Amino acid sequence: MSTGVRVNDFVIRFSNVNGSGSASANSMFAKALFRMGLPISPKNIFPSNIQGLPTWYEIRVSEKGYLGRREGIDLLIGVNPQTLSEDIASISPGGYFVYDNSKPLYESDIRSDIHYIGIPMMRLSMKHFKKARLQQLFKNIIYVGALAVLLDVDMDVLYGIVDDRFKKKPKLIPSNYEALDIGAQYIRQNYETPLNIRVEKRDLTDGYILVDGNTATALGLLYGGASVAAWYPITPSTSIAKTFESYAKVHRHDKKTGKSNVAIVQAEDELAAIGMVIGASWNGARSFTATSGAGVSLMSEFIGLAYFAEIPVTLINVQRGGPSTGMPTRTQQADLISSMYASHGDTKHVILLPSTPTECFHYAAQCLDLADRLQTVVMMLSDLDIGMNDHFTPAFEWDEDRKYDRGKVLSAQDLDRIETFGRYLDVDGDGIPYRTIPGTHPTKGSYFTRGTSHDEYAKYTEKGDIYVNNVDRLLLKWETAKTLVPKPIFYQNELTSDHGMIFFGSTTYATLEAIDVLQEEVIHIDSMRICAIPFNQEVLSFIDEHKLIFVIEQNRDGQMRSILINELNVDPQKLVSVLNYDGTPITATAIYEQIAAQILVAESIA
Amino acid sequence: MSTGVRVNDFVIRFSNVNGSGSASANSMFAKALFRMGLPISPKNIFPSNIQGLPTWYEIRVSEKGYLGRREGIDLLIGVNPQTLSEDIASISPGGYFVYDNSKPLYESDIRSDIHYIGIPMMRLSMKHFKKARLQQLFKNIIYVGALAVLLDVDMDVLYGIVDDRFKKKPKLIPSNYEALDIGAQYIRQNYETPLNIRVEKRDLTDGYILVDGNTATALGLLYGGASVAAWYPITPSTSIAKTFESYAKVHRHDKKTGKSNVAIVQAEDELAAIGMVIGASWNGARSFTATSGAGVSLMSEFIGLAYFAEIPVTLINVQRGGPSTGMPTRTQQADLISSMYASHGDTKHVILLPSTPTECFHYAAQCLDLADRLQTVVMMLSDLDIGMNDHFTPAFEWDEDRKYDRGKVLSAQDLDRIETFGRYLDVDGDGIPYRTIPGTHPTKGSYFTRGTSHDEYAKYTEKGDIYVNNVDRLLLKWETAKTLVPKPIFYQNELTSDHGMIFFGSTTYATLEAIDVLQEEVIHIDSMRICAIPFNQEVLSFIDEHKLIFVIEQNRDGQMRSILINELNVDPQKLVSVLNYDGTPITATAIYEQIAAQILVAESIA
Amino acid sequence: MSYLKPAFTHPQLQPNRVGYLKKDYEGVISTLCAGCGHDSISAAIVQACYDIDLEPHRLAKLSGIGCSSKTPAYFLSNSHGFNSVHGRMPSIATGANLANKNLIYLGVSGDGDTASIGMGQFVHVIRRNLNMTYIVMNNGCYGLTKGQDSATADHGSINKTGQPNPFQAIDLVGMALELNASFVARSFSGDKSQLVPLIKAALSHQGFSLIDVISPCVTFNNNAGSTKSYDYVREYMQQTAQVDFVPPRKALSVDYDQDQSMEVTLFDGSEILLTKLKPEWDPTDRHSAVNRINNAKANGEILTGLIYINSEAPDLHGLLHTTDTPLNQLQEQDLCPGTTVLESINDSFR
Amino acid sequence: MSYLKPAFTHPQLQPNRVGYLKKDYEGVISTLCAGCGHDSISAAIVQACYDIDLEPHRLAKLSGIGCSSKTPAYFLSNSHGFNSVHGRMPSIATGANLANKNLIYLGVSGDGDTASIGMGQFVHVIRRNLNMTYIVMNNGCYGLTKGQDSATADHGSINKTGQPNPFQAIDLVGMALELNASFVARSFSGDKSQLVPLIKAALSHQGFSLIDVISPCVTFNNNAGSTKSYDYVREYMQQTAQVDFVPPRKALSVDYDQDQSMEVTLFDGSEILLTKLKPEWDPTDRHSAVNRINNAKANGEILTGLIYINSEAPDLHGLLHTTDTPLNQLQEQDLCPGTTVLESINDSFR
Ligand SMILES: Cc1ncc(C[n+]2csc(CCOP(=O)(O)OP(=O)(O)O)c2C)c(N)n1
Ligand SMILES: Cc1ncc(C[n+]2csc(CCOP(=O)(O)OP(=O)(O)O)c2C)c(N)n1
Ligand code: SF4
Ligand code: SF4
Ligand SMILES: [Mg+2]
Ligand SMILES: [Mg+2]
Repeated sequence: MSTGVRVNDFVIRFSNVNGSGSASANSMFAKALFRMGLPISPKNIFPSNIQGLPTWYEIRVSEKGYLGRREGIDLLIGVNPQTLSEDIASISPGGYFVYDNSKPLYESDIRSDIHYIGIPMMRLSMKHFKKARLQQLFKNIIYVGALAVLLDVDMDVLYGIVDDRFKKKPKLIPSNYEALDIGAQYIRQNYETPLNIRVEKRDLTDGYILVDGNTATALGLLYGGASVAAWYPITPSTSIAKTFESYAKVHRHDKKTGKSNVAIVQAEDELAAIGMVIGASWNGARSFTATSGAGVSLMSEFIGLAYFAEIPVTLINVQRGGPSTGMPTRTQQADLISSMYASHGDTKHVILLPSTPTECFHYAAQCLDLADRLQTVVMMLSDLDIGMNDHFTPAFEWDEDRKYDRGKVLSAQDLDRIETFGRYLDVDGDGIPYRTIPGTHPTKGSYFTRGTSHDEYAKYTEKGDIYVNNVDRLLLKWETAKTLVPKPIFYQNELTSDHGMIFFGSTTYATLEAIDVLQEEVIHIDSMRICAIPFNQEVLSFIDEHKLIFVIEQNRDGQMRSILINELNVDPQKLVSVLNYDGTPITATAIYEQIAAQILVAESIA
Repeated sequence: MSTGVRVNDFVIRFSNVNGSGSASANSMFAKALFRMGLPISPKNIFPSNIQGLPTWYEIRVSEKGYLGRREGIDLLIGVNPQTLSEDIASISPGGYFVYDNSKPLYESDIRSDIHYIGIPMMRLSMKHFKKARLQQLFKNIIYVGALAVLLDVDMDVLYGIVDDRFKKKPKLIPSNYEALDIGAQYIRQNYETPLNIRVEKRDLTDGYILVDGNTATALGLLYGGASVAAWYPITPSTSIAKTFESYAKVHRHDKKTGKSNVAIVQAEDELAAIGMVIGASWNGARSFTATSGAGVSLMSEFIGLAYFAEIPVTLINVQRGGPSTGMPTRTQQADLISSMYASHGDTKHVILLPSTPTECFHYAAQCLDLADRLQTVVMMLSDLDIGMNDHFTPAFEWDEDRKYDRGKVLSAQDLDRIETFGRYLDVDGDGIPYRTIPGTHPTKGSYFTRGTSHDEYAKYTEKGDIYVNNVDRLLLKWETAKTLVPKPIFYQNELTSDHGMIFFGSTTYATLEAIDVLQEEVIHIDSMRICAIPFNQEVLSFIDEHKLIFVIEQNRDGQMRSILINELNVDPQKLVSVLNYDGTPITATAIYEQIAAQILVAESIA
Repeated sequence: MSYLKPAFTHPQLQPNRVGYLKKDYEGVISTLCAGCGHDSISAAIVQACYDIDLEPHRLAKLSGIGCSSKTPAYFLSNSHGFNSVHGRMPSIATGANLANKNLIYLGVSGDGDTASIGMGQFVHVIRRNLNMTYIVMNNGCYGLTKGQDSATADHGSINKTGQPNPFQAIDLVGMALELNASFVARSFSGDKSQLVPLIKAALSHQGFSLIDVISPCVTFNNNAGSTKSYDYVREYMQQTAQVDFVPPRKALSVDYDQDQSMEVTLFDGSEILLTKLKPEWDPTDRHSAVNRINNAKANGEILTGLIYINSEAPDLHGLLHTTDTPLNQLQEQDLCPGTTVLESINDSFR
Repeated sequence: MSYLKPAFTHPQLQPNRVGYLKKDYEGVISTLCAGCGHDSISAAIVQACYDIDLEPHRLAKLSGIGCSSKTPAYFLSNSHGFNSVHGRMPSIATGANLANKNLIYLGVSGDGDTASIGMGQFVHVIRRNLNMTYIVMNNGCYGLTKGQDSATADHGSINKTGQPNPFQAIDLVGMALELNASFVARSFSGDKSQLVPLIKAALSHQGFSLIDVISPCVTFNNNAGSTKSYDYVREYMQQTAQVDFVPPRKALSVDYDQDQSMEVTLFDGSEILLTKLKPEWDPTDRHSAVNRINNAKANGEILTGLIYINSEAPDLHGLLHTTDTPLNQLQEQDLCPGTTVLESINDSFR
């Protein structure tokens, strides 16, 4: 039954009940692996519920740095009686089931092809700790200690994490140590360790951090200079505003006056949230809102106003499973079309597509710059997987010399200098007009902002030709945007294949792994990651240079494929969808299999 | 300067001030032309304003039945001093300017290439009528009488219209006669008549009526059996609800009880309006809302709910100029993408595209059937041009034997018969499940409707495979929809050209005229009018059988072209946009010129 | 606690007059946090519906989004339910009610769902006097999104994060009174003896009934310093009057102390009996109700019970003069004006 | 009419203390119907801004959609204006105000814009006590979409189509009082002598000021039977108190009959002087204001004037403790925490 020793390459899963405090224990274990110098990829699978329902936490350890989700569980810690049977059934043959043997297992839950490691977690906890609440909490720490020994994690690393975590409440340190030791000790006394799956220290985390995308986004917005935030709670975006707030409490606190250099408003709904952003941006403050699909739907009318009246808007959409309320705690990339073309009439919006928390940080800051520069709606489309899971990701960097790009804003001096100010005059030929901020100048530069058709001087008009000039200028601005948004990323030095692969956002890790597998087992495929819409020239060239291109995305309708076809006039026959839309992150295997099948079919025909 | 006699083929334009009562006089003149047996096409060009701003009314008379807008004004009645100069400038060489010469013209307004016909309208009116209000109103009738003589319209026809109009207030008839006569008399005494442009009686109106699309839509909804209407005022859709209400007052009035067989609610906004429709449909009443683009944007979230929870919704979108508040009194077809893909997540919606009031009538009724049959959102996209202008259109017909299709609704007896009821079970393999109406059965058939992911029995689930089955079924339903929506209309018996033309909705008249001109002057082009999305097989075949296809539409971004490419996987190179988006209806000339240019270029290359 | 002492010992195991057991009014097992106030309200709904002999299929239950809005799954499984989108239950209820005036409509919402995103629809459903019962499970926070303050959180109230709320609270009862709602009550999830009869009365009231029920969120807003915690509400709650509800057929069998009580007769002949524990105002007089509620606010009391009732105001169907047959039961012959009429309509356009 | 008799004869041709002529406060020519109440309100705004020596560029004017919402184009051309979308002006104003606390915000809306589609935002902008003046040009109908009844149309009021309105009216003043707005007034477009000082006071009030101005729609709702016609309002209007507004620097120069008048001092030292024509209640006491307005409603009176004021309540910036510098003027060094901080943030994720 043994499958040989597997070092630094396995998936372990924790099966818990939500609201029971397991999240903190599990993430402690993940951090320990990280501090062992290993690339890891934790994923939280949780219900749309507060307390009492099953929740899972999965950690993939991959020395090779494969950070996508992988099917197949090598070790499962099962402490949720509700899901015991299905948990046991989910373990890969040869894998391990670690469980609380305070109660015996049913006969039917005994599989001959996996190992059972029973630990009387609750009994041990009750023996050592008095209060019921603590017994519950420390049970979790006990299994962390046990796991450490089973997988050969350095106990000192765990102690170190405890030290860091309770820096401000040092009294809690000894009991946490104790709980860890109880678990460790029990294993040492009762089992042979380490298991065949195990970790060894490496040095692969230099320059990396372990952080979730929403935290990164919040920090990006903070560094990018947002001073007005308006939002309405909605999973999975809520933590952006909340994290922004908590960092702002420290870093936007005016020490002299004790006052705040930021205004954060929990709006009454998403319509109000984006309205506030539009008002603040119009009035010259950097401003953002963060929401998910339902929020964007509600914001549609206002998005059209911002597009047409040319007001900077930074909108973060952390996508979840749709349509409607859908699967609020699952991940998808299914808001591309509805976000990009949001609002009635001829509209299209700039979209940035981060694939890691590090990119969330940079793109969030860049959204604020681009919105100011382009005077339009700039959306960042992240998703639940990026946003709410911790990721192994490059540390954040900020160029000391970087300056905010506030775009074409006229100062009082500018106004004194120029002869005529036309709010919607295309002075520079790039489709982007100049704007003024209310209050700038006593007599010059005031204008009337409106969602109705207007001339170059912001005056209302119903004249067809003036309208056409104006909306054609917006298309020119769209062209300008192509030169400003992040360029695609390529994963080869030169293009050598007839086949290409296009992907974006959270499918990246799985795709990169699939590329390796395909290369080994089938064929080399060139690949390109799209980072923004509108597509720049590089995207078109890549498509032009391949005969068949796989477009990997996490939605039913192949939305990115549609947008590529529309925006670039690509022949649809050339673009083949590789999809996953069941709410879980796509795996390398799924990508590999879909592509391999297509290629083999194509070859068999040819 | 004379250009020869032109019978039944000219454009006349009235230049008025809005709120001055001219609308009624002008439409009286239009009706007279109609009663002369002539195809006509009146268009109202009005500001987003209630009183005091310039407004124009244009009538094209075309014995050939060309009913699109045509550039070039042959006769202009100018009674708005604000726009006198621009009005005079707008007349085609050889044309006529009919004006109130109570005040002299400026020297600069004298053109040598047009005829001036001065009539002291106000003076005549003041001479004959006492009250200031009446003087104002009858001034308009006076110019109608004058025009009649100038163009050789039968005065008896006009008297007949007066008779009909004041059937319930016969006292007003003589003074209207008088006003007509004053104008007629003045012309007879002072000018040589008829002019070179003139009308002659014909017999071309049999089976036709003169009606606007919104009235037709309201009647379609009435005939289609809508019993709950919820709406919020917005130009250009408001008159649908208002007209529905006024017909319902008569035709949904229970004579016995004096009570009403319909409930019409002016909602507090568009979100509430569609919510009410969803609630009513869920509860088994036929229901609709009518709005314009901004309303659809606001309805986005709810549209996704109806899509995912599979609730019939009939939504009429009378499109106007976008984006945002845009040009509220101008016409466009620019809500295709935003309507079809409305709401976050993977969604798409059925769209019907009427091109005449007659089709508005039929499609509106059919929307109610389709919504019930498909249990989804069915939108009819009309536009300001169709909706608010009178059109020369086939009379309404209703098949006595036609039965409402209420779709798959289970009765109490049905429920007693079947073993298990699963709200989202695909029993028939067409993707359409069965539903029950609340209150149907004491113990069977109740279920829980939700916008969250659900299994076949409407229970909440977060299971990926169940979710996938469910949304895949929605795609199957989309396939079924293709067999139910109206098929395209073809304008030739067999396809003979390499070139095709695709169009829809209000561009139809102009396109048909352009086809004739192209045929005469350049080339024969096959043509197809699309009547619905999703596209049925016939649409695909037409595209397959042509090398180059022109897609005519009234928006900037070629939205129908995009949808065709996306939905049918057509090579974008094959579809060439012919666009007009300045807010006015497209002209045959514009279509002809764009297409001719393309073909000549293509030929010069070939 | 009910004044109507049952003659038998285990009423819940007995079918009620329409033949249903109490368990026929239950729903699926709740997934809310143990101790959540909302579960007690669900139980009160079950009890009330059983008590008034409501046939489950004659009720439609509707909600928005939130922990509170999940509860319709946890009661009355034999009724049709509709868990719609956030804050928009009132419009769904309006449409449903217009389609069939003969069902009973029970809407459930949260304070986030109602007082924030749903404020517009809340105001307008009151204005239309829609015949429905609207229960707000009011915990002063957004439970499902993890405890943010809602617009009903009191000024200075402290939630689990320890931050005092800087904003003033919206008082839904005050709003409903200002908007002339026809039935306005406040209650507490922990006071079943008051809540059950209030729900019974509300379901029988012909018109819009608001019951704003304080319903503590044990996970995010039940700490010291919160004004929506169990402890706080128990301490500051004032019962206005002991409420009881008497269905039509039982009206004669009850014996009250006439001096101490007041009756309000409802549309269907049932009665609400108010035993005046604090008989300082007349709940059928809006001015006096407004005054009383303002005084309570000024004194920091949480006034509960039936605060205002007007059983005369016409509901939306009355305002629209709709026919007696539910609109969803009208047939083609009632709806389609036919071809002859169409010909004359055509003629009017010639 | 102002109590402050000017010393010169043609004040409008004179520059005010900040050097502007009255015409500097005007806008483009109105395209509203001749006689529309809204034009009179625009004129009152022009007058008020001129009188209080406001520099035009220090005011931002905002609106939704409607005839009323068009008016910001018809006054103060030298101010930045924002004609947004239907019913959402309050959120735009909130964002704008957050970005720059030093400007003065004047929002203009209609009764459709506010009481229907905009109700949610109206409620919440009041709850936040945003420092702005919010003028509702209230004609009881939807002017721009041709005269449908709005939610402020009185029950039974008859519009141009001759149909009596079956619904009850939403009273925006009542709502604002219930929501504890810090400045609540009602006025009439035809009463400039009352309206101008109210606007001046509202603009100087630090916090949210509502002025609900009845403003007849001559085209659709000025007929007999309408309760928002010029005739009806003139007949039933009750002036509460003669209002006058005294800017800080003038406070000493005025002489009032102390028994008959009452002063409220505003944040900037200016004062509102109320000469009590009907001194039955204390406009600084909310309860008494609520009572007075309820009585007026009961008597069919249209109560106008300053109804309630609380000049102590902190505005949104106060509630959020924002810094004194307008946020839109903070510089990169104030906003960006820099690389050193970032390193320690990175460390916290290791
Ligand atoms: C349009 C939209 N925005 C946000 C959300 C996220 N959301 C779900 S429940 C909820 C608040 C619920 O609060 P409340 O109504 O008070 O219910 P509780 O959970 O406290 O019972 C929010 C904001 C959503 N579902 N839809
Ligand atoms: C989302 C949306 N719905 C509807 C409209 C159409 N609309 C324009 S103005 C208006 C009502 C205006 O009424 P009110 O605010 O009272 O202003 P008034 O014209 O009476 O001054 C409506 C419904 C719109 N512009 N936007
Ligand atoms: S989070 Fe609060 S409101 Fe939600 S179920 Fe738990 S206790 Fe109830
Ligand atoms: S329609 Fe009414 S509100 Fe609009 S401008 Fe005319 S009078 Fe004023
Ligand atoms: Mg709540
Ligand atoms: Mg109005």
